[in-house]
Amino acid sequence: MSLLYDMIFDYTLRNVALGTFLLGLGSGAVGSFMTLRGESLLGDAIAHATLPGVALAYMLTNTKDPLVLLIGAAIAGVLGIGAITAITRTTKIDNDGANGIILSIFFGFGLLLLTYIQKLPQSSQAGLDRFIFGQAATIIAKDVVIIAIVQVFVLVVVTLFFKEFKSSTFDPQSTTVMGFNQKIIDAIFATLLVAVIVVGLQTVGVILISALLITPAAAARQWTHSLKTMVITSSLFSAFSGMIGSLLSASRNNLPTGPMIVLVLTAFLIFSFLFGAKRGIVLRKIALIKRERSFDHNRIMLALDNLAQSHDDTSLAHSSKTIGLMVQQTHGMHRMLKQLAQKGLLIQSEEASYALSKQGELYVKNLKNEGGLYAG
Amino acid sequence: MENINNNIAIEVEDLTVAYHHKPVLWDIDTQVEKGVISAIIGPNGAGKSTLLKAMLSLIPISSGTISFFGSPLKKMRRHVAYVPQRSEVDWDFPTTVVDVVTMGSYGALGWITPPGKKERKLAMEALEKVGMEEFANRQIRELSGGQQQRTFIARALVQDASIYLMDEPFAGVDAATEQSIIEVLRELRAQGKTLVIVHHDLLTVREYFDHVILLNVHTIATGPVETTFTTENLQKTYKGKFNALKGGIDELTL
Amino acid sequence: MSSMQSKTYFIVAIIIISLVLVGCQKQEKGDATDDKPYSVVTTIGMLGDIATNLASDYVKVTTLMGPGVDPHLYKASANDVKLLHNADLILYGGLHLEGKMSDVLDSLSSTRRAIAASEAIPEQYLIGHPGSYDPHVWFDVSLWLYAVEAVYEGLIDLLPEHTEDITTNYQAYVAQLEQLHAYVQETANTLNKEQRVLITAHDAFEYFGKAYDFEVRGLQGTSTVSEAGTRDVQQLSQYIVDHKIKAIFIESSVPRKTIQSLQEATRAKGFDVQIGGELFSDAMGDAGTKEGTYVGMVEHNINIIVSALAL
Amino acid sequence: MQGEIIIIAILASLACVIPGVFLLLRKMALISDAISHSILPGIVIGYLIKQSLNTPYPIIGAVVFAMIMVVTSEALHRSNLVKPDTAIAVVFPPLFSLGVLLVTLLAGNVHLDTDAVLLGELAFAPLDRMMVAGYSVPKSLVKMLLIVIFNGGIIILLFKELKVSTFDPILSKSLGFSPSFLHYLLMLMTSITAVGAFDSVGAVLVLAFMITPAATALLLTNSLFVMVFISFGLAIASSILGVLLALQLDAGISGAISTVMGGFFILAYFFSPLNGMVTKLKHKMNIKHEYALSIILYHLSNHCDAHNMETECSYSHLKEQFSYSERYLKKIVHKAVEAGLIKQKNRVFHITERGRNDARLHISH
Repeated sequence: MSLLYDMIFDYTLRNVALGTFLLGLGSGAVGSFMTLRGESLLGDAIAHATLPGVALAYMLTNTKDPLVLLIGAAIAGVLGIGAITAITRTTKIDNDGANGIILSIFFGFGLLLLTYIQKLPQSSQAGLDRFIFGQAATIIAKDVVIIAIVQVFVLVVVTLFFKEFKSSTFDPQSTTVMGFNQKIIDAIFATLLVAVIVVGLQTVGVILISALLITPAAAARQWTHSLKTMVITSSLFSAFSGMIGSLLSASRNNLPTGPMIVLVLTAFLIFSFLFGAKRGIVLRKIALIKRERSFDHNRIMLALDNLAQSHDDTSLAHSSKTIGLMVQQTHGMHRMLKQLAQKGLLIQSEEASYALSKQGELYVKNLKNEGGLYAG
Repeated sequence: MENINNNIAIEVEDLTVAYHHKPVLWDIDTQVEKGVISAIIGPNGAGKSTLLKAMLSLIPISSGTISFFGSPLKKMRRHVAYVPQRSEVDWDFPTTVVDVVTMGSYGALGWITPPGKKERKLAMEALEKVGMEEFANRQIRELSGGQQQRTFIARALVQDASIYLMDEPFAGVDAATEQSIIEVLRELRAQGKTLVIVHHDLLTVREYFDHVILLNVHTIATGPVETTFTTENLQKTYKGKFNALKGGIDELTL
Repeated sequence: MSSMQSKTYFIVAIIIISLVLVGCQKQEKGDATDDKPYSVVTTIGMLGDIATNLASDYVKVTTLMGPGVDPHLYKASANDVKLLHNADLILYGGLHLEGKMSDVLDSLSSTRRAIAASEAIPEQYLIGHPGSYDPHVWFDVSLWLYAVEAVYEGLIDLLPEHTEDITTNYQAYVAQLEQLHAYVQETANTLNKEQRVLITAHDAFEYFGKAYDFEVRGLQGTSTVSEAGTRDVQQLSQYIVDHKIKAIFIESSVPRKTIQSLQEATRAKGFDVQIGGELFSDAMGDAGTKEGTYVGMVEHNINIIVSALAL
Repeated sequence: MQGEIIIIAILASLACVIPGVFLLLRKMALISDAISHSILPGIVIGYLIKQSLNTPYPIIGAVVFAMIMVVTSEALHRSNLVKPDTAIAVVFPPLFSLGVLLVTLLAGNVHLDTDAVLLGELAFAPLDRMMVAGYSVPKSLVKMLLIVIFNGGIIILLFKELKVSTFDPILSKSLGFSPSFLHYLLMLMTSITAVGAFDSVGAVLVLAFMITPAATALLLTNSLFVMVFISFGLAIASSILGVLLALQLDAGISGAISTVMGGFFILAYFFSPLNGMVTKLKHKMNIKHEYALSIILYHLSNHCDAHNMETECSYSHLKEQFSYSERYLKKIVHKAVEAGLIKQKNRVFHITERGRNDARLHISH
């Protein structure tokens, strides 16, 4: 209870919880499109790709002013996304490969610059490569304002261009034919991405921003088949994970905020994988069992029909053993036959002997019309 | 001049497309009149899909011009609809059938404006035409191949175009779906629309189409089915491979 | 035909790039012509400072990690291995100060003269667990004297013919450091007990606190991957308010934001804490300035700390 | 000494390229980056066993967590719950976070991180030596050689199987080799290679070696077999040139090698004979020329014998007929004359026998 009180009245917790909540809103939305576009690792790639931008910004200005470094980082990030898009659009290399190439080339080049800077007799270079990376626990009021502005911008753009993003993600060619310039859509989306990633890097660091983008989207996908619902759910997962993680981190000492948020996000994800209403593992398992059972049931019904026809007598009962031989299965035969009898499709004449009921004959007739075994 | 243009729905002149070192299409010339169903026929690798994509500026062309009713595609986008091959999209995308069909209205809506009740109604009507209304709220992954294809055609119907370009709409669909699709296509023709369809099955050409474009990198022949779809032309199109096909064709008494 | 041509272009382009890469020869440094016969290579500047003070007349001292470089995250250059290979004496901190590089240097020490200076300090004075002691020993000047002694012995071993001179230099340097130690203590003593709280972003000042009786608090651990928790910021800011601590300090290698968040949290609680200034933690200041020497760096730190924390 | 660095770099590059080619084709190229993040908890737990950095436990922990990472993401990918890139993207953040949490809770005052324990530096590799059969050789060299032999052995034995299972998992299954076994084997190979090479050459270089040569090769060939060899060649060339570059600039070796690899990629991107940007452009021009030539030949062959050839085959008529610019037409005509396809007499063009044949060829295509 005191945590909730703190969330409103304590400066630190209020800013951290609000900041990560807002950051989650926008990144969850953008992340949904990223996963569908096959760009799940773009956040990580761009975060690495900012290094040469930071190094060059320092070399040119000789200051470690976060704003200057951030501008350098953003420019490198935009170039990185541009290069990735160019590679995927004009070569056989797909998104994943392009991400990897840009990550390794940019980061490697950044390292080359860093080793050069290291040789400079300037103590101001200290910690340069870490300077643009923030951590969630140190979000201050000013950050919250910046995050809020960027996230509102992101959400407004996603809402305005929802139709374009959706169509171009699903079927870029038809979208082009309908008169939407793919390059413009890509550019708008890249702007959103860079905005979210750069603000995220500066306030919460690489790993958390990667997780805020992708993990909630992967979780939300398990619950819905509607893109709109997915974007909203993902956005909310992300935002509330930020808030819950911040609260957990405020519950005792030495619980770093960023990692706590990532763990909450992952808990959401695991829960969704297991119980997701549309694709969850448990649900799939149940559906599979149902399907298998009805498949087995149908085979039994058809086998009995077959036997009846070969004997020209529908009322003749057959032992479960004979039926088992027909369908080449003995496992669980008794149980299934009982189930069918309970449904009224079979008549049990004596112990372990069954025949089709009238209702059963009708069922078989329907089954055959529907196209056999796989129906139902 | 104007009059002639109005009767020619699609005109392709000197179209050449190259990929790697090989020209995939070389010096293609063809015209498709308004109100016909035309088939693009040719062996694998003849450049059939490429021709459709080149007509739609989806791939860069090396030379040539394409016009729709005498105007370039840029001015005619609203009047041209495209049905891609089924394999070209991610069917795991989180969306429903009616949603996909509604996407057909996006071009008319233009940037930013979201689809509303009117567009949804159009989508439902299109679904009815292809006999898919009961699947409207299904996730697209749960559809059979034929149902997916009908969904795509419904989307094209929503676009209410004058010219429809379809890439293998009959590939991997069952006989019933094929019948219902061809009925929809004939209805479109009756409304004066022009359809160009990449087609594989030589046996159905005479039954389904008015006009053919026989293609094998070059245009081998193009014109009305009766005069163009001849054994001689097919032999030219399919070269050695044709003999294997011939048996089937003879049955149809060419 | 065009395919052949393109292939030729491709190969030619590769050759040109290769030539450019190999050809962009940088001017060979004047090092080779140096007339001093022995070369001493040190990792961190503080060790370079010792070697220079003791034997700069006889050895050429090269420091790998310049000002502002965190020894822990140092990224080696291609020629470092040549320098190390050709060095007559290698001085390094040890205690895993140089990360993986310490391991390499440890394995070198069996075959050549390589001294882990900090490891000369008797274990009972070290903070932490065996195998993972805190390596930031130079903040306690009296402990640093063990390192100085280790370097001295190494130099004598290398240059027995100059024992006398080096010993004279050694004694002078020791005297200077003892004076420094006294100065730090004296300056610290101008603060009363309650004022002696040193709050920084990360815990690099344990030895300083232990030696000069400061309570040391950091927002996050020494490790570069450790991260602050919300609760840690809340509690530390409450601590500042409760103890009315005047100032908190930034380190040159840690983003300012960490300390800023602490300052803002404290201000929100109605107490105005100042940012006292920038301390040197892992490396010394620019060469040629006062802070570019060990003595200058230590003096800078204590002066900043005391002036900010005093009334 | 430099020689040894180059040899180690080459061995590391070969070791990484082998899984790299298949990872790229399976859309899991970034897995090595994810591994470099994911091993942190293993290192921390390894440290905590003895509270010491001087034991082998942290490295063992790293290997274990590398495997956890690859197995989990492979399993998620197989389950069809998410796409392969998403599978990687959701597995490494919690693992890394777990590591950070453990450090912060239990080892906050130790300089403990991946850099300190595992990420090696190629520049120092020759300094850490061991005795093998009486020779003193760098430990990294031996280690990378063993990994190359291991990976090389697998790829020689299972090239066909890996190829089929990468491109067509269903066919692979029907041919009787389980794609799932092969993919887990590939993942095992990846994690051993990654952790082994992290220790010798550092994470950046492992990432670069695993992706860039393979991706560059993909621009240069369509055959998997050739792709593997081009990747080897590129990896070797960038290792040598990168080390030389680093020595010249006295800069970091990893950064230099990655930068050289980047250079190769850019070259291939623009100049690949297969599909490079410049090649494409040139090719487009060629086609345009060829096309122009063929229609001129066609025209001449149709009109050359006619009575009105004075007008039909004149320069000015061609210009009018085909609306080409004067310069362009001159260029084409010049080429045709040089190739002996046409002749010019009194400003009238005549087609030669060869030109006629050529024109026929073009038309009958």
